[in-house]
Amino acid sequence: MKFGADEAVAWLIAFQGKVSENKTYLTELDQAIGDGDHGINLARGVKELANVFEASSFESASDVLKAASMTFISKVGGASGPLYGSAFLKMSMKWKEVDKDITMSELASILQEGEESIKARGKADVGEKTMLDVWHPVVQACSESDDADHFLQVAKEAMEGTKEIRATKGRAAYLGDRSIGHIDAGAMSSYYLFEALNETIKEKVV
Amino acid sequence: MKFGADEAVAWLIAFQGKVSENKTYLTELDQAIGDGDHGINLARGVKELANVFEASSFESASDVLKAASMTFISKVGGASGPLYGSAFLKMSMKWKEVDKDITMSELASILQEGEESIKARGKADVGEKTMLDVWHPVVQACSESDDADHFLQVAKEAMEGTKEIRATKGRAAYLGDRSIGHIDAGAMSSYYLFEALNETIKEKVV
Amino acid sequence: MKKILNDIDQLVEDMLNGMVAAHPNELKRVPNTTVLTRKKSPESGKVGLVSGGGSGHEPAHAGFIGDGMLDAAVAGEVFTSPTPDQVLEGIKAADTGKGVLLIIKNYTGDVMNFEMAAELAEAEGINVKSVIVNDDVAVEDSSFTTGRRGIAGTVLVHKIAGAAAMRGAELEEVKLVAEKVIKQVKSMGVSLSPCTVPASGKPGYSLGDNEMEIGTGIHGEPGIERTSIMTAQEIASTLFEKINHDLDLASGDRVSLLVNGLGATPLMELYILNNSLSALLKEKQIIVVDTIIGEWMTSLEMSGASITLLKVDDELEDLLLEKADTVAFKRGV
Amino acid sequence: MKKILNDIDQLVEDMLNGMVAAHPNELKRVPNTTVLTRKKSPESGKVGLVSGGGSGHEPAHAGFIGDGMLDAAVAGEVFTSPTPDQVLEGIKAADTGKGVLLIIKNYTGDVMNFEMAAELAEAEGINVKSVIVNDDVAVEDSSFTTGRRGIAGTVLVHKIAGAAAMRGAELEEVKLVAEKVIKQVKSMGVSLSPCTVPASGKPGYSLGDNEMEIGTGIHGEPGIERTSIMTAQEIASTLFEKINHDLDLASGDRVSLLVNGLGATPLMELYILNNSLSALLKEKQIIVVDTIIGEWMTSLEMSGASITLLKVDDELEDLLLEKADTVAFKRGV
Ligand SMILES: Nc1ncnc2c1ncn2[C@@H]1O[C@H](COP(=O)(O)OP(=O)(O)O)[C@@H](O)[C@H]1O
Ligand SMILES: Nc1ncnc2c1ncn2[C@@H]1O[C@H](COP(=O)(O)OP(=O)(O)O)[C@@H](O)[C@H]1O
Ligand SMILES: [Mg+2]
Ligand SMILES: [Mg+2]
Ligand SMILES: [Mg+2]
Ligand SMILES: [Mg+2]
Repeated sequence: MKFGADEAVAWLIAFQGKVSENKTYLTELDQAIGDGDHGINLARGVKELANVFEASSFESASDVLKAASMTFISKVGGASGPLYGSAFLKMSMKWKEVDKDITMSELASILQEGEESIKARGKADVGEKTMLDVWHPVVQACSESDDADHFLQVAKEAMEGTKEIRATKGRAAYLGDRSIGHIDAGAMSSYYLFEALNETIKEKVV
Repeated sequence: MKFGADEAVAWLIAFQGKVSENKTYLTELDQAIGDGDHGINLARGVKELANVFEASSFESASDVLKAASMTFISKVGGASGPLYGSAFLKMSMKWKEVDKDITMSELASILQEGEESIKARGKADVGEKTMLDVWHPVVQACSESDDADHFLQVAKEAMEGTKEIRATKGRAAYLGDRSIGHIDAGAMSSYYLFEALNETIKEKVV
Repeated sequence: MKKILNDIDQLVEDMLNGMVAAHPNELKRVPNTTVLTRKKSPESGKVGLVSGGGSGHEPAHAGFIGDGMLDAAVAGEVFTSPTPDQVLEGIKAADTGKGVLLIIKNYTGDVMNFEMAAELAEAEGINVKSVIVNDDVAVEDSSFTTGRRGIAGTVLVHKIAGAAAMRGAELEEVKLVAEKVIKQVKSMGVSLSPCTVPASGKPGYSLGDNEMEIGTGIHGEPGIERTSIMTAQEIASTLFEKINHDLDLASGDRVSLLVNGLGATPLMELYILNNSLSALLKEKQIIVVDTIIGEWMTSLEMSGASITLLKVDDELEDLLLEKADTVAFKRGV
Repeated sequence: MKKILNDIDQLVEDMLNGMVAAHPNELKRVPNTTVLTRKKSPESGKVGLVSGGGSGHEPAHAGFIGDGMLDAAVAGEVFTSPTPDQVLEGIKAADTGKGVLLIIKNYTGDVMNFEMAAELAEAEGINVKSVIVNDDVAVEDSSFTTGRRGIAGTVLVHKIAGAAAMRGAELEEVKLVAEKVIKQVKSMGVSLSPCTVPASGKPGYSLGDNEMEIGTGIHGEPGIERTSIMTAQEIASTLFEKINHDLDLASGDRVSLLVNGLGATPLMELYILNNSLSALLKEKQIIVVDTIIGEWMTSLEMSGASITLLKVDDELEDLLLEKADTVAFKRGV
């Protein structure tokens, strides 16, 4: 599938739309078991990202992701800023190795770079009720099937599945058992990211 | 009428009862147009007064009023403490001049000393929406009629009449026109004082 | 009402003990009174400064005891003037033979109780003078004889009179400089939510979800107007206009600024308010020689803030910038 | 939500400008950043101290800039860690060639952002070390790997590390003494009512009319238990027990005390709490060498308080009592 600069921008603009639209919801999720700023933080980041996209043009998807990385790192703050920032930085580097035309399994390997870097930066693993609990199964799903709806379905279930997890990382961890029963805010925003990816692939990518 | 130490104590104990019972009401009145402590302040004073009466015995009404004065001055604080304290001090001095057996018009002259000293201490006059608006007509009433119910009736009307006055003294003065429509807290407590006096005269005084 | 306390009747007692426990080298209690005084009395020959009033305004007043400000502070019950016998004890504790200045805020109760105390002290041979602070410009009515309330500007009276006393001025001089400050210091506040006197258990007034009150006193006395919530900029200019109506500042005039939180307002908001205010002053070319910002004259957990402007000349500026070392206010030490 | 502000998006900007306007001789901004630093940089040859974090904790952290404490503070959005590029600017502003110590509170976001900044600074040739404060004993769970939060105890880390740096210690020494403090400093708080992050507009949690929460974090993170409102005495002993479970103080041990208001709690109540606490310590024959009381690490307008105990030895006591002259905290100046 063709996935160059335009598609990458489309992906992140779609992400921006979802985050802005659901800013309050994300914040509410974070309020329930965190400190209630995830929607605010991320919305500030993606808004700036839209400005960056407006002002510059890009050669490749890799360049787009690199710009996104810088914006996340310098505009989001909190835990999610460095996490998304690191993930996009590493994905940008990996994307350089592939062509404009990528396969779903190449996409999987790119996303895996993101997952790994979140793990490293956050010193976290799957099952701790963080965004990783969405990233990890999505990477798996992309390597299993070429159907973009497959990873979306997986992402959705994984996001909802964070409800059942007892947090051991992030602010929600302070709640112990009381963190159970709430969707993790970062898992939700990551779901939006993959939902945006699914839509981009289906609408734009040939 | 016989009005010695016992009667004076009975008067002030009756006052104590009324103030304690209506502590919240007095405070609410003060809250509406003042700072909401009149009931608290005065209840603290009369409670201490009851202790003083318990611990000591007195020769004359004058002695009782002197003790009351000291207690008001040292236990009440705020505006009402020095006002009641000064009033009782001057009344105590005047009472020395009369006998155990006093006439209503002698009582009027004693209360007038109280009124004068409130005026002097508070640099206030009748018509400024303070306790003076009860004291002044009561003094008048006592000099007009030997019937204790007469001054009580006058006190009641005067107390209720403070509702219509625009305050120019005390904290209520800060409200200007907005002070209209509320009974003055000190007028209310003074009404209790004269109600207690009426009851003492009718029940105890022969 | 939710408060951290033990026995409502012992509130002032517990607070005073807690203060002495926290500042054992600076403060001591005068036994069986509500007076706090310096741990080490100043050398004799210094005019004593005594302030006080109802409790609930902390750090005022005991927090200002120390070098360059007060020698003793007398605490009343919450929002209730202390009684004359207590004030008398404060005067005695502060007197080193050179006389005592009483700094009184203009409330009927305070004035009466402090003046009675002054009479008692005079009778005991202590030279006592007093000044009455009335900086709150919210109150203004010709038919109104009680006069203006004393609020946060009192802190600057403490500071400047305290500096003069520390430098060895005589009682009359200290009184004169205090009166000079009082003439030039004007304040006004806004409240966004009320406070609750512990013994009453209920808020002193109520404000709607989107309402604020302009000109509220530090005991919750009503202000001059209720409006919907304003921006920091609007608050700064509203308060400044009212203050400047009295001060009549011209370009090039020098002022000292006090931005005071009433209890529950975050310091962040005070700084934002100061940002708007200082921009406004800059525009008018009024020179700010000093800014004191924080909680100095509070009203329990009221939320809101007051602004105080003191127009200074060389003398006042010099005394204002003099060092001070008290429990709550320290400068250039 | 009622707050004194202008533009919610400009909140931090306006606050920083308001701070510099209020303290023009002490603070300056690093242009186009959210970094505040000393007006006059310290002589070269002093280890630089940088702290920071989300805004809303004022006077933390910029209020502690000055002699004997911090050299720069980096402000994030309200309750949100500042980003690595901003922290890097703070590091650069504080570096005089002798290296920089980062004082980080243990939150995932803060740790990641500050550590990324340290990596960037190292890449630019600046010697950077960091310490992570985790004094909040409310958090305790073996299955829990994030570790404890950093709260008010951070102020004592600033104070003591700052004193060591002022005296000329090398970066490694400053780091070691900071770590010694971190090992011995334990805190815990209670909240009586929540605060509202301006951008969200709604309180972070809710508490019933008669409820309080034990162990709430300074961003409103849930604590360990909700109870009905306790007396000051009960609060003091509950917090002390939990703190002492870690510190294990014995009769004759010396501690330094920090009684910290979370924003809306009147100073009166902090003193009452201190009265109960100091009585309890006296009973256990634990010696209080110093008490710092007031609002130092706040949570916007949250009401409640935290207690911090630092077990001191001669070295820590000596550094603690060293003089300091910052915007918010002054000692022995
Ligand atoms: N150590 C970690 N590893 C991976 N993800 C994490 C970690 N800590 C937090 N997160 C994610 O970050 C989200 C919170 O982001 P945000 O609210 O922006 O930051 P903060 O917690 O600093 O306020 C959480 O919901 C979680 O998904
Ligand atoms: N100048 C004055 N002259 C006479 N009475 C006054 C004066 N000022 C106040 N009062 C009376 O005192 C009452 C208030 O007493 P209190 O609430 O105890 O004192 P404070 O106003 O100091 O809180 C008022 O209701 C009024 O009747
Ligand atoms: Mg968050
Ligand atoms: Mg009153
Ligand atoms: Mg009162
Ligand atoms: Mg956050």
